[in-house]
Amino acid sequence: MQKNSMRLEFLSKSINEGFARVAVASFISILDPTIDTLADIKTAVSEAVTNSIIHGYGHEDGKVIIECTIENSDIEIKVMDEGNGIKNIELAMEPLYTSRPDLERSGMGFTVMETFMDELKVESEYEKGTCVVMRKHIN
Amino acid sequence: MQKNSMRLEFLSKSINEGFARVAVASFISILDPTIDTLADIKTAVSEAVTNSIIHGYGHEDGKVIIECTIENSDIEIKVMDEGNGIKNIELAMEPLYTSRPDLERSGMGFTVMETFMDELKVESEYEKGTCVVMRKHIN
Amino acid sequence: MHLDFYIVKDHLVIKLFGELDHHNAMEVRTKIDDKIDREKIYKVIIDFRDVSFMDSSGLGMLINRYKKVIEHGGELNIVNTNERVDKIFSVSGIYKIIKKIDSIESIVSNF
Amino acid sequence: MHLDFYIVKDHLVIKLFGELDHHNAMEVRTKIDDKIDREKIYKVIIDFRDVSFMDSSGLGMLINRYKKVIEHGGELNIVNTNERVDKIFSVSGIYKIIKKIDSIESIVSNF
Ligand SMILES: Nc1ncnc2c1ncn2[C@@H]1O[C@H](COP(=O)(O)OP(=O)(O)O)[C@@H](O)[C@H]1O
Ligand SMILES: Nc1ncnc2c1ncn2[C@@H]1O[C@H](COP(=O)(O)OP(=O)(O)O)[C@@H](O)[C@H]1O
Repeated sequence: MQKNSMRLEFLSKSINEGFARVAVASFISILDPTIDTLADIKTAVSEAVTNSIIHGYGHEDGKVIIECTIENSDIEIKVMDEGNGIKNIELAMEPLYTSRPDLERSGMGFTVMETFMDELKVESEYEKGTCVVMRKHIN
Repeated sequence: MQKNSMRLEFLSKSINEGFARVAVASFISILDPTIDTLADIKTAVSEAVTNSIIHGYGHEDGKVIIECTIENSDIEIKVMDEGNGIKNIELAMEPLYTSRPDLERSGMGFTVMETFMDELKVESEYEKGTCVVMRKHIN
Repeated sequence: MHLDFYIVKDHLVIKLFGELDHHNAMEVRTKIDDKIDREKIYKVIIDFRDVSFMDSSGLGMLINRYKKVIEHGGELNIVNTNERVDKIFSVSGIYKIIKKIDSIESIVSNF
Repeated sequence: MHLDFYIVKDHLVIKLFGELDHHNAMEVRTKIDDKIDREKIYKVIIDFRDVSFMDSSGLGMLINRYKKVIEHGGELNIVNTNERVDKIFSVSGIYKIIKKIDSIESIVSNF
């Protein structure tokens, strides 16, 4: 598979979480991943998109951006927002840490992304926004 | 359904035609259209995206852009490219007219879009690009 | 998200249908709490057989229902989790506090 | 796109599986032409039962296969089109030149 890429922007409404998963899954299905790999990636994307919607923007309307690149058998997915940003990334990435227990968050989002993908990188600037980069190799 | 919108950009590779259809279908499925309406829209999107890939860019690599907006029960889909553009839009829209019979095109793309959607508008500037706007009301 | 409720012996069984993400978890939370409060049954079994997708929002929803029933001296069990749901539950360590039972019948026949 | 070929009496039956868009039509075209040239059978039936999607690229592919077999004194029939495929065929007026038959058996029993 030669290089292929797509970019998706959508409003930070929770109803779009399912759409985001399906769009990414459909794009990467070009690589013919196993059902399990596809499900791993859908879950990780769901976590990152949900975070942008809840933590990035909260009650404000904003744009969530997904960039997805395929090269050979490698997938890179970036999920970005221009929302609140994260003050302390290290703390945020700790399992069970959540700033929003009131919303019944479990604090396991980043842990799921880390477990289900090969690589996770989180870049964030407070009050500027967040960019989550995830990579996975398809066998 | 309040207003919702998404924007999708992808490389003008024919392998992305299926992905584009699925992404739009997944986005508008929020409105719970019938299977038939969904299929009509997928077909129209497929026509417009294929045109951007074949006629807009040909052998060059370019970006195809889809913007989709939902408001109440109305769907607007724009399919855009920054490719060759259309010299004579009226001629292009005639049933059975194709500039590429060598590629086994049928010349029925615009006719299908017109038949399957409620509204079709084609804007194009020669050597600048093309924008196809389609609208459909969901019952 | 669609939910089925039914009562088996002194347990409220809740069957979930569809994708349990953040969008749906908010709705599921309200529906379950309403039902528990109305029926005043705090022994709850959640059936995951028809959950086709779940992310960590499902965990949060579950942990908070667990807390709710425990406060009333009840219990929360889960059943029929598929491989995908199991994977998330295992990563989270939730099985340390919430029990997965073999079948709905198994818990009922314990009486 | 997957294709099945088989021969019934003096007809080459071609069954298509999947989505017949521009991307796949290019591949289908090559596969069909290769087969026709190799078998030298110009009476062709295309079976659409398992075509789950088709746009106007399918029309173009079909018209050009029609032209090819006609040049050799052959014929092209189509069979088992679903409602969706029918809709596109009807819009295009293709049924004026290409015949839709009721079943593969029907044409074979005409002999
Ligand atoms: N896109 C984001 N914008 C701002 N803050 C974020 C973002 N993503 C994560 N965070 C912060 O990191 C914390 C941990 O995230 P996560 O592990 O996904 O758990 P949860 O979403 O359950 O809180 C969140 O509670 C939030 O404070
Ligand atoms: N995006 C586009 N860019 C440039 N030319 C286009 C575009 N879309 C359509 N055209 C022109 O309009 C003609 C008719 O289009 P259409 O009805 O879809 O038939 P077909 O794709 O089968 O040729 C094309 O042959 C082409 O010349």
